[in-house]
Amino acid sequence: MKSESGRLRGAKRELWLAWYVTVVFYGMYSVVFFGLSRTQPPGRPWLDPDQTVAWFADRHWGLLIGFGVIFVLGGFSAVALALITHSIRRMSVSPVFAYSYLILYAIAAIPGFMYICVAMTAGVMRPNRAPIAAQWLYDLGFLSFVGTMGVFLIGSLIWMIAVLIDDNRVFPKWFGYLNLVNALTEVVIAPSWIFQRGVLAYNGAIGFWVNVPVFGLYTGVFIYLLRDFIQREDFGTGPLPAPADVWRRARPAVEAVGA
Amino acid sequence: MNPSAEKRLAVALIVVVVVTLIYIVIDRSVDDHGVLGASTVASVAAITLALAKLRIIMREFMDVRHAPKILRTMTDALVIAMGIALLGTYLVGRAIA
Amino acid sequence: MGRLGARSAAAADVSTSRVGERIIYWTWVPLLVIWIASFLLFPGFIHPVSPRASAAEVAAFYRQDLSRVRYSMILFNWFGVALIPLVLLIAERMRAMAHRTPVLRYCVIGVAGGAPIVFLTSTVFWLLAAFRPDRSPDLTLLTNDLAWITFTCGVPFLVALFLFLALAIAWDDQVEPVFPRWVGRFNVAMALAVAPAGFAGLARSGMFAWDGVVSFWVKNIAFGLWVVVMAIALRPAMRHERHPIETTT
Amino acid sequence: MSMIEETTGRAEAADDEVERFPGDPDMWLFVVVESLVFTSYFCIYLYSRTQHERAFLEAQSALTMSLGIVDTIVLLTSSWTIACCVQHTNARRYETARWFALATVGLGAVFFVLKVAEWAHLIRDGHTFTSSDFMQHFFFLTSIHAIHLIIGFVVLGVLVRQLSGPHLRAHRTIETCSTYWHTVDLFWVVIFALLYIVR
Repeated sequence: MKSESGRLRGAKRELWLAWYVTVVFYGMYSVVFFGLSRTQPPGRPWLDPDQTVAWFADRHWGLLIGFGVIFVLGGFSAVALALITHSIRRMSVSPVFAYSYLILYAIAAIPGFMYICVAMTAGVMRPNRAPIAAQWLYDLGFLSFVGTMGVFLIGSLIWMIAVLIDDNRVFPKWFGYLNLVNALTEVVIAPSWIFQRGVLAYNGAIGFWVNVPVFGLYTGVFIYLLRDFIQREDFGTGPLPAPADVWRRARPAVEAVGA
Repeated sequence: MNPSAEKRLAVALIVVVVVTLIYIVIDRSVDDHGVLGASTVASVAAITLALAKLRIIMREFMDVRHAPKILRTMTDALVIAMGIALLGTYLVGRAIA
Repeated sequence: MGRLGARSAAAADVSTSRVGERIIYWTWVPLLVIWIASFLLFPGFIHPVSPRASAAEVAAFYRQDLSRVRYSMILFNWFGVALIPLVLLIAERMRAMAHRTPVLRYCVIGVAGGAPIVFLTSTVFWLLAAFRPDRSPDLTLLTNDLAWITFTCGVPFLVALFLFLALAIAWDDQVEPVFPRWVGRFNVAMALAVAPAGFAGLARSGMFAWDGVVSFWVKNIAFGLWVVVMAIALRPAMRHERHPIETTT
Repeated sequence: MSMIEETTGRAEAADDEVERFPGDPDMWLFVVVESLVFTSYFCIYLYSRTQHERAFLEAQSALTMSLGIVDTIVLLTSSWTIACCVQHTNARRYETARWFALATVGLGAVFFVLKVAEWAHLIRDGHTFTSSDFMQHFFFLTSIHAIHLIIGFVVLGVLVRQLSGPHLRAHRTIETCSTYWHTVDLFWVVIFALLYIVR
C-alpha cells in the first residue's frame, strides 16, 4: 500500500488527485448542508411566510458562510464527473455514454447547488424583505435542490447501461443494478412537487429519510469502486518518465484514451 | 424439463393461488356488511400469508431451493427481516395510537 | 474515424481543423470589446446598485435607466455564452499536454458551460426586473437581488476552471510545455482574485459587498485580464504541433 | 458457461442434488437492496395507517378486493410461466421456452391494463393521489410497482431476444432476467396484502 503522498507523485497522480478531491468535495458538501447551513434535513415545506422569515433569521450566518463556501468551491464537483467519465471511456462501450454522463452531471451543478445557493443567500440577506417574497425564495431553494430529478435519473440510467454491457469489467455488475436502485429513488422524489406535508413531501419519511440514505449509500459505493478502478488501472507504477521522453511515451497512451 | 420438476412448479402455483384465495375469507370475516373494520388478527394474518408466499416464490419459482447455502440463508433472512419490520411497525404503531 | 484521423495528420498545416481553431481563437478580441461595451453601457456597473438601496430606490433605478439596462443586458445575454468556444479551444489544446489520462481535460469541459450559464441567468433576472418598471417595488427588489447575487457570487465554475488549468499546466512535464509555467501561476492568482466574491452575501457594505472593491472591481477586472492573458498565452500554444509521426503510431 | 450447462444437464437427472446459483449473483444484490427499500416504504405506510385508522379504513373501502385478487393471480401465474421458461431453457427446448416467455409478457400486460383500469376507475370516483393519506400511499406504491413492471417488460424483451437467436442463448442472462421478473411479483404480493387486506 502506497502512502498518500506517494500516490500523488506516482504515475497515477492525476487519477489519485481526482479521487481525493472527490472524497473531500463530498465531505465538504455534507458538512455545509448538514452542519453549517442546516438545510439538510430540509426545512418544513408548510411554513407560512412569517415563519419563513424567522427560519432565515435563525440560520443567518450558517447559510451565508455555508453557501459562500459552495459558491467558491462548488465547481469542484466536476472532478468526480471527470474521473467517472474517464472510467466509462475505459469500458468497452461507445464514448457516447461517457460524454452523456459528463454533460448530464455538468448541468446537474445548476439545480444541484447554484439555485439553492442564490435563493437562500437572497432570502437571508434582507431580513426585512416582504415575507411573501421570503417564502418564495425558500420554496425556490428547496424545491430546485430536491426536486430536479431528470439529470440524476437519466445520468444513473446511462451509467447503469454502460456498466451492464461493459466487457472490460471496469465496475462490477451489481453496481449497475445499484444505479437502478438510485434511479428509482429519483422517481420517488417527484411527489415532493405535489405535497406540502406527509411522507412524500421533501422532508418526509420517504422523500428524505429513505431517499437520502440510498443516495448516500450509492455515493459511498461509487467512491469506493473508483478507488478500486484506479488501483487496477494499468499503466505502470514506476516513477514518471523523464521529462525529455515523456512526450514520446505518453502521447500514444493519451491519444488512445482521450481521442 | 423433467416431469417431476414440471409437477413441482405446478403444485407451487396452486399453493400460492390457494393462499391468495384465503384472503377472500379473511376479508369477508372482518367486514361488517361492507363497512371495513380494524382487525389486528386479519392484518397479521395478511402479512404472514404474504411472507409465506414470498418464501414459496423464492424457493420454487426462483429456484433458490437448488442454490448454494449462502443464497438460501440470505433469502430466508430477508423474509424474516421483512416480517419483523412489517409486523413490528404495525403492532408498535397500534400500541402507540 | 481512422481515415479522418489519418487525413488530418497528413495535412496538418492546411487542415480545416486548424483554420477553424484560428477563427475561434480570434473571437476573443470582438468578445472582449463587446463585454466591456455592455459593461460600460449597463448603468448599474459604473456605479453598482448598492445592496443597501431600498426597494423604492431600486425600482427608481430601473425606471430611470430602462433602455440602457435592456440593451446592455441583451448584448451580454448574446455574447456571455461565447466564452464556451474559447474554453473548449483551451481544452482542445490540453490534448497536447503530457498527461497520462484525459481527466483534467474532462474537468475543464465539465465546468466550461458553468460560467456562461451564470452570466445568462443573471441577465435573465436583470431583464426581468426591467421588463415591467411599474411592477411592485418588492418584486423588483427581489429580482434585482437575484441578478446581483447570481452575477457576483456565481464564481464556482471560474475558480474551478482556473485551478484545473493551473494544475494541468504544472503537470505538463515536457521540454516544450503547451503553456509556459507562469500561465499556471497566473491562473492560481486569478482564482484567488475571484474567489472572495463568492462570499459577497456576507456583507452589505464595504469592499466585500457586491458593489465593493473586492467583489466587484477585483473580480471583474480579474476575469477580463484572464481572457487577455490566456489569449496571449494561447497564441504560441496554437502553433504547438502534435507531431504527426507520433500520433499515428 | 459450458460447465454450468453441463451441470444443469445433470441437474435434470438428479433434481434435488446439485447446488447452483440461479442467475447472476449481482442481480440478487439488487433483489435484496430493493426489497429493503420497499420494506421501508411498507413500514412507513403501516405506521401511518395505525395512526389514522379510521380515515385509512374509510378510504380503503373504495378499493375493489376482487380486482386485487385477480391482479395477484395473474402475476403469480406470470411468475410460474417464467419459471417454466427457465426450466425449458435449461433443458434446451428453446422454442417452448420462448412461448412461456411470451406468455409472461402477455400476463404482465394484462396486469398492467387491469392496473390502469383500476386507477382510472378510482380517479373517476374522486379518489386521487392527493385526495387522502391512504390514496397517497396507494397510488405511490402501485405506481412505483408499475414502474418496476415497465422495466420488467424491457428485461423480458432482453430475455426473448436471447431465446430467439441460436447464437445468443446465454442461460445465465435468461435466469438473471427471470429473477428480475419474479422480484416484480414478490413486491406485488406484499403490496396487495398491505393495501387491500390489512385492516
